[in-house]
Order: sequence, then C-alpha cells, then structure tokens
Amino acid sequence: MALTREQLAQRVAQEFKDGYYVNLGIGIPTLAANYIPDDMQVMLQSENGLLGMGAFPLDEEVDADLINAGKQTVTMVPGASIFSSAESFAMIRGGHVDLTVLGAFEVDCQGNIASYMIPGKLIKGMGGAMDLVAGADNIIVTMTHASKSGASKLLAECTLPLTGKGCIKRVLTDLALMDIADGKFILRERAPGVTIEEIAKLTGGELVIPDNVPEMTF
Amino acid sequence: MALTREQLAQRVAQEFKDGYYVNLGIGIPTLAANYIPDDMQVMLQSENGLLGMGAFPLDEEVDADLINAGKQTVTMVPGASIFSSAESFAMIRGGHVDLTVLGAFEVDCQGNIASYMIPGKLIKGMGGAMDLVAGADNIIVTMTHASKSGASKLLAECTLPLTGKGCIKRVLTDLALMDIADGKFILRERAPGVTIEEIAKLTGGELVIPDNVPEMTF
Amino acid sequence: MSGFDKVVTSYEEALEGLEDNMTIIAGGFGLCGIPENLIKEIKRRGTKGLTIASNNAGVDGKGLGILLEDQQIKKMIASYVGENALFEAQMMSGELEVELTPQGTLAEKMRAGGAGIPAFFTATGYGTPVGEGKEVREFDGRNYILEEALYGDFSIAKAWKADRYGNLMFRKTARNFNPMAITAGKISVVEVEEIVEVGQLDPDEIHLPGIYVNRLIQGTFEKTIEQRTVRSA
Amino acid sequence: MSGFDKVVTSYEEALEGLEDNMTIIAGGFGLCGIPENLIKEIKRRGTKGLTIASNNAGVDGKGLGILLEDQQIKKMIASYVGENALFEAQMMSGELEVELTPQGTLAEKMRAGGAGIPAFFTATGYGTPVGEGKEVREFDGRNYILEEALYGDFSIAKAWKADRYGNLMFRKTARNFNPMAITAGKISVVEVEEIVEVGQLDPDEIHLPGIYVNRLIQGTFEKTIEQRTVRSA
Repeated sequence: MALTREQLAQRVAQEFKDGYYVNLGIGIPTLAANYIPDDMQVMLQSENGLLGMGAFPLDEEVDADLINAGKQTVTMVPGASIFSSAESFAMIRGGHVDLTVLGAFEVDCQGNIASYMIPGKLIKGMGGAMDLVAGADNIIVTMTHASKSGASKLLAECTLPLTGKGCIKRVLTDLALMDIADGKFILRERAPGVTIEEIAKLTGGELVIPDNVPEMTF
Repeated sequence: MALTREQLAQRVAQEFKDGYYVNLGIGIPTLAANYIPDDMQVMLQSENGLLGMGAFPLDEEVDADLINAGKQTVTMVPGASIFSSAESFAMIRGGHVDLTVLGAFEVDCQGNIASYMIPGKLIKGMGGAMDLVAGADNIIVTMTHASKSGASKLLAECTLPLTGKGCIKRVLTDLALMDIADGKFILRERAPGVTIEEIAKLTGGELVIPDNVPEMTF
Repeated sequence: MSGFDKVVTSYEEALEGLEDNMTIIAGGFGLCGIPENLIKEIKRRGTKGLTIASNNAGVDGKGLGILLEDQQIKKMIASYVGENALFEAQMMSGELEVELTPQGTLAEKMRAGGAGIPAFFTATGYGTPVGEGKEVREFDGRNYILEEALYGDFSIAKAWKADRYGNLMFRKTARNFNPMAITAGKISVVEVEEIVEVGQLDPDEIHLPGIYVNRLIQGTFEKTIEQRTVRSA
Repeated sequence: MSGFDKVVTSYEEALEGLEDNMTIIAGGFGLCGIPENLIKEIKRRGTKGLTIASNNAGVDGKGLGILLEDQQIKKMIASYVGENALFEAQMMSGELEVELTPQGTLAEKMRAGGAGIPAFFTATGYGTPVGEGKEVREFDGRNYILEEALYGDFSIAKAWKADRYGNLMFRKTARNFNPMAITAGKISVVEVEEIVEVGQLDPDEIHLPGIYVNRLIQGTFEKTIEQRTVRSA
C-alpha cells in the first residue's frame, strides 16, 4: 500500500534527531512536525525570519506580525529568535540548518530537483526553495513516486526547469525511501506491502536494489 | 603662519552640516568634534560599531565595553545605536556616512592617498582606513603640507603604498585647503598670512591657482 | 528641530520626488510587515512604469496588488508571485515583466546594494533558469553564480517603533525584508506604528540605525492576515 | 537536558578537538569583547601552528598577545597589529606571517564564510597592496576587487548574555566582530557573562540565534581597558 500523507510525515519525522534545526516546506513536510518524538527536541526554522516556530495560535493569540513562510499565523516556542530575511538566508545558505524537507515535481538520479515551475502553466516562483536546496547538506524530498497516470517522477533526467542541480541525496515517496549516489537511485526501504518490482517499474532513473530492502516501520 | 592643530580642527569643523553623520580619524580629525557649532548637530560614527559617540566618560562612567575605534573609553549621545563590525562597514562601504576626515602621509593630484605603511618601518596595519576612503564620497584629508625638512607631502604621485586610489577630492593642510580634480591640486584657501608662493613652493603635484584665493577665517 | 529629525507629517511629503520609471525596493513578506500606506500613496500619485523589487507582489486588492489595477508596475523582481489573479493576467499578457529571484538571493542583493558590495557569488540557482547567462565559478570544488546588487531610487518599508532620528525596531516576523530594503534605496521612506522621543530606545536594541532612514512617518495599519490558522484550546 | 543545550562546564571541554595547525576566527576589537578565557585555554593547551583571524592581535601579555609568548601563532589575519612589541619582533624575524586585511573587508569575509557566500567584490583595497594579485572588475564605472570568504575550524567569541540554547546578546561596542566570527567557525565556542534560562530572552532582542553556537560557557572577565580616557565633571 502506498503511504498516506500522514505516514509520509511520520517517516520524515524518523529522520529527526534531538537538537536538529529543521526547515520544513509547505504540505507534507510541515505535517512531520506533528510526529516529533516526545523525548526529542527539534527546532523549526521558517525562512521568513523565525527560528523556533511553534503551533498555530489560539484564536485570541493570533498576531498578524507573526507568520510562517506559508503566510500562516503561528506562535513561537521558548528559545525562539527573530531575524531579517538576509540573516535567515545567511543561516540557510551557510549550511547551518541540519535538515531541510521539501516537496518536488521531479527528482533525477543525478540529484537534480524540479519543484517550482511547470512551463505553460502559472509560474508562481521559487520562493526560498532554491536557497534551501543549495544551502543544506541534508535534504529529504517528499513526493509521490509517480503521477496518477503512472508516469515516474524519479527520472534519469528531470524534464522541468531545475530548482537545484546535484543537491538531492535522499527522496521519500509514497512507495519507497531512496538514496541518490553516483548517478543512481538506491532503494533503501519499501512502503509496507509494496514490492520491489512495483517500485522498479515506477522508477525512471537507474535503480540499485540492495540485497535487503526492509519495509518501513512506523 | 601655518595652522595649529586646533585651527586645523576648527577648519575641518566648518565642513560640517547639520544632520551630518561623520567618521573622524584618530588625531586632528577627532579634535574637530570640539568645534561643532552650537546650532548644529553632527553624529559621530566609530567604525568599531557605534553611531552617536559622545564625550569621554566621567571617571565613574568608564565602561570597558564602550570604546571608540582608537580604543579610548567614550560615551553615547541620546539616539546612539550599536551594531556589529559587518554592519558598521556595510554603512561605511555603502556610502551612508556623509563625511570622513582622516590623516595621511601623502596625497597626490590623482586623488591617491598613502596613510598606513612606511616600508622598512613598523607596519601596524590599515585598520578601517581603506574601507573609509573607498566608501565615502566626501572625504577630507588633514595633514601637514610638508615634512620638517621641507619635502612636500602633496605629490604628483604618492611614493608610499596606497591606502586608496583616486578617492581623495579635498585636502586640508597647515598651509592650505585644496581640491583635487582632473589630476591637479586646486588651491581654495590659504592659512592666514601664508602666501600663494610659499604654498606653490611646497606643493609637489600640479597646482592650479584661481584668481581669488581667500585666507581662511575662524 | 534637529538635522537628524526624519519625521514627515504627510504621506504626500513622504514620497515627494517619486517619478515615473523609477525603481523601488520594498520591504514585507506576503502581507506581513508591508508599507501599506506608502503603497496606497503610490497608487494615489498614479506613478507609472515602476520597477519594484519585493519578495511578493501582494494579493488582489491588497499590498502591491493595488498598483496593478492601474498598470503602475512595469517590472517586478520577486521570489513568489502566487495568490494574485491580476498579476497572473498581466504577466501572461506581457504587460508586466517579472524577474523571478530566489528569496535568499533577493535578500542578499538588497543587502549588497546597501553595503557597497556590487556583486557576490552564491550557489543558489546554479544550473537552474536563474543561473542562465550568469558567470559560473568554482570555489573549493563547488559551482557558484555571480549575482549583482540591487539599488533603488526609493525604498519603502515598515517598522514597528522608531525614534525621531529614524532608529528602528521591528516586531516579530514583520521584520523580514524591511531592514535590507531600507539600506538599498537612495531615498528611504519608513512608516511605523509609533514614534518615540530620542533617547528612549536602548542603543543595543535598535535593529537598524537611523543613518539609513531619510523620511519617517507614523501611520495606522490594517495588517491583513493571508492565512488565519488557529488551533483549538 | 535538551539537544539544544549548548552549555559546557569547563574551558577544557569548550575547546576539545582544537589541534595544531588549525584556523581560528576570533571576535573582539582591541581588548574589547575578546574571549579572554578561551585565549588563555589555548595558551594552556599549547596548541601550535595556529592561523588566527582577528581584527587585532592583542597587546603584550593580554588577549591574543599571550599566544605569541610560546610561538603558538603561525599566521595572523588582522587589520591592525600595533601596540605589541612581541608581535613586531616575531613579524620582523619572519617567525610570524601576517596578512593585513582592511577592517571592513575582514568583517565581511567572516560574514561571507558564515553565510555561504564564497566571494564578493569590494572597492576597498583596489589599487593598493591589498588588491595585488586579486581579480579586478568594473561595475558601473568603478573598479572593485574580489575577496574570498574566511572559514575557521573553530571560532572563539565573547557575548554578554545567553540562554542555554546559545541565543546571544552582546553589550555595547563589545559586540564588534563577535557575531560574524561565530558564524564562520565549524565549531563555534562562545563565552558569556551570564547564562539565563530558555525563554527569558525576548526573541526580537536576540542579536545572534543559537543555531550558530556549538558550545557555550560562562566565565569571568578582566576587561582590560587599553586607553582609559576620562573628562572631568
């Protein structure tokens, strides 16, 4: 069975370590914040200038001056700090964020990522995504493995305009967790009940299948 | 009569305008702060990270955490602000300081300045001087016109290593105030009692003498 | 009155000298921390042919979005321009030129413009459409592209509190692009919620020194929230 | 204990991993805001062959000056090295290599190192000995030189107040190079006068977020004044 959104978020959260500063993109990455283990602390960076993002506010706490990068009203945790956009991206570009999680349209086995633009459709812009993929050493891309019509999004070469070149080393899809190295996808884990054959069929780029590919556990 | 140190400082102060942010180098430039007219406000920038430097402290006010670029204990005026060295030089390099006054060993009629190093003697370093001359549009160099042995310090070409290239447009010496333009010194004012001939004799670079060269008034 | 008193009393005076075809650097992220009254004054003046650098272009009817209604913007330099139907229509029709710039690069380009750094190298955008036509250079085994500084004829920004000398404090994430935007404009205009007397702000707590501020005005703000998200108690 | 708790309890632990021939980025201006106890710990450890980037090199017997006594420094990257006879002697004898760097360029090189900017252009130093061998490029009719970022194996710095997560506040002109120095080191070690509990610092008033700080230690400081200048009442 393909992972649900919640399971994807749960699997992302397994990558967290105590003391990690993490930037979570909009969508599934953001959901991962709900699965931080109780014995662990993770601090969320929001690229509009906040380190230590908390939960959504209570109705009476809503503050128009306190939003996240998705323009949602948020709160701050104790130990949070505020800074300008230049400082925020100095932090991101300088590699100080421990983990970045974001979505994508396509990833290829060269570590390229396409996530911000579909030519001919509306161009909304890359926001901070290009800086995030260029700045982080440790990035997880979350996406569906293939389109609804069965076209793979894990390709030999991205077809859409790139967000970043050669910067992705780990992809989590609804079917599998893969590393990327030396121009190949390396299958690390399978979604529960999904076979290696199904994954291989839906993977466009070269795929390395180790002897042991465990099922994900939650 | 050649100007005294105090008169040099007084003449520098005549360049101040109400609302000017000014960086004053060590020595005579610093003295100019004593001659800010009463009906005028000037805010002093100290490149170690202080805008709004005040007088020296009273004995009981001395604070090791509050010094100027000459490492002297100082105070802050109301409206002062504190910032990092990177911010301080962003301010300087970005041209936000209205007037910079600093000393020099030599200036030439190409607008070059040499002020930080005499080869063979001790090399102390340029501190912020290179940033100050590169960043300011409005710079006054204060210096003696010639050495004690009568060698001009206003040259056709600097002999010492440069602090900045083509950045000086105005020089105040103990004998004269000069502008620099198109590869020439232009005599603007004379020290009281000093003749044009004396100045011309002690000026190494090409000198333009306008019809009217008034004496300085204090 | 001091030569350092930056306070002006009308929005008309605040934007005096703004002319057609000028470049404006604007602070704000989405609708958070935007100079909303200064934007309204630009609309009132009817200034045309503007190039505006701002992370976003507002939304329909709010923020910079209102300048689209009378086609006042010729070119937008922004990182994200979604949530704006009029923007989309003008971009698609070619009326509006858009230079998409990564958010961090945009912030750094503004900082560079204020800091006397004409250009810098960054890995952001290398190998993507953003890097096309830009110089690529390798440092320590990695490729970077050369990005140039941004400068504005004007900058418009919003802060929380100021003293009359223009020393500024921002509040929470309404800080965002505002400090850098202010430094990059030849004439910088800042609107604030409160102006206090000189000496009331702690020098250690000033976020941006008044040297960068040319004109200061006190305003009242709508502070529209784009995504009101709440949890239940 | 939290994964974000940066507090260490001994200076020995604070500099664990510091080895011969490493590069250190240090905060401070003159003797103001220097990490004086961390410098003393480097002396105690006897680490040799160090490259140190710091605006100044201390004075005889104070600050980085004490590391000259046992020839621990191989190379200094600094803007001003006066007021130090031992420094002069070692420089003249060739024991000590010195790379004089303009003060603003030094600050920006540290910031660049922390901010993922491998190089930037600046007018500072163009046409001077500092510009020799560096690329020159014209932007808008003016010449600039290319300067590269500085990176440290360690950075050592001093702040005023911190919370246990390493969020920092500096005091008056003791801020100086400290914030940038901290960002440019792989392992950044900060000593402070006071450590408060998490949540006691206002997020808007934090000068440098704890993300940049790896180790934090509370110390007591001599705060030597170089030029005690006073006026009479």
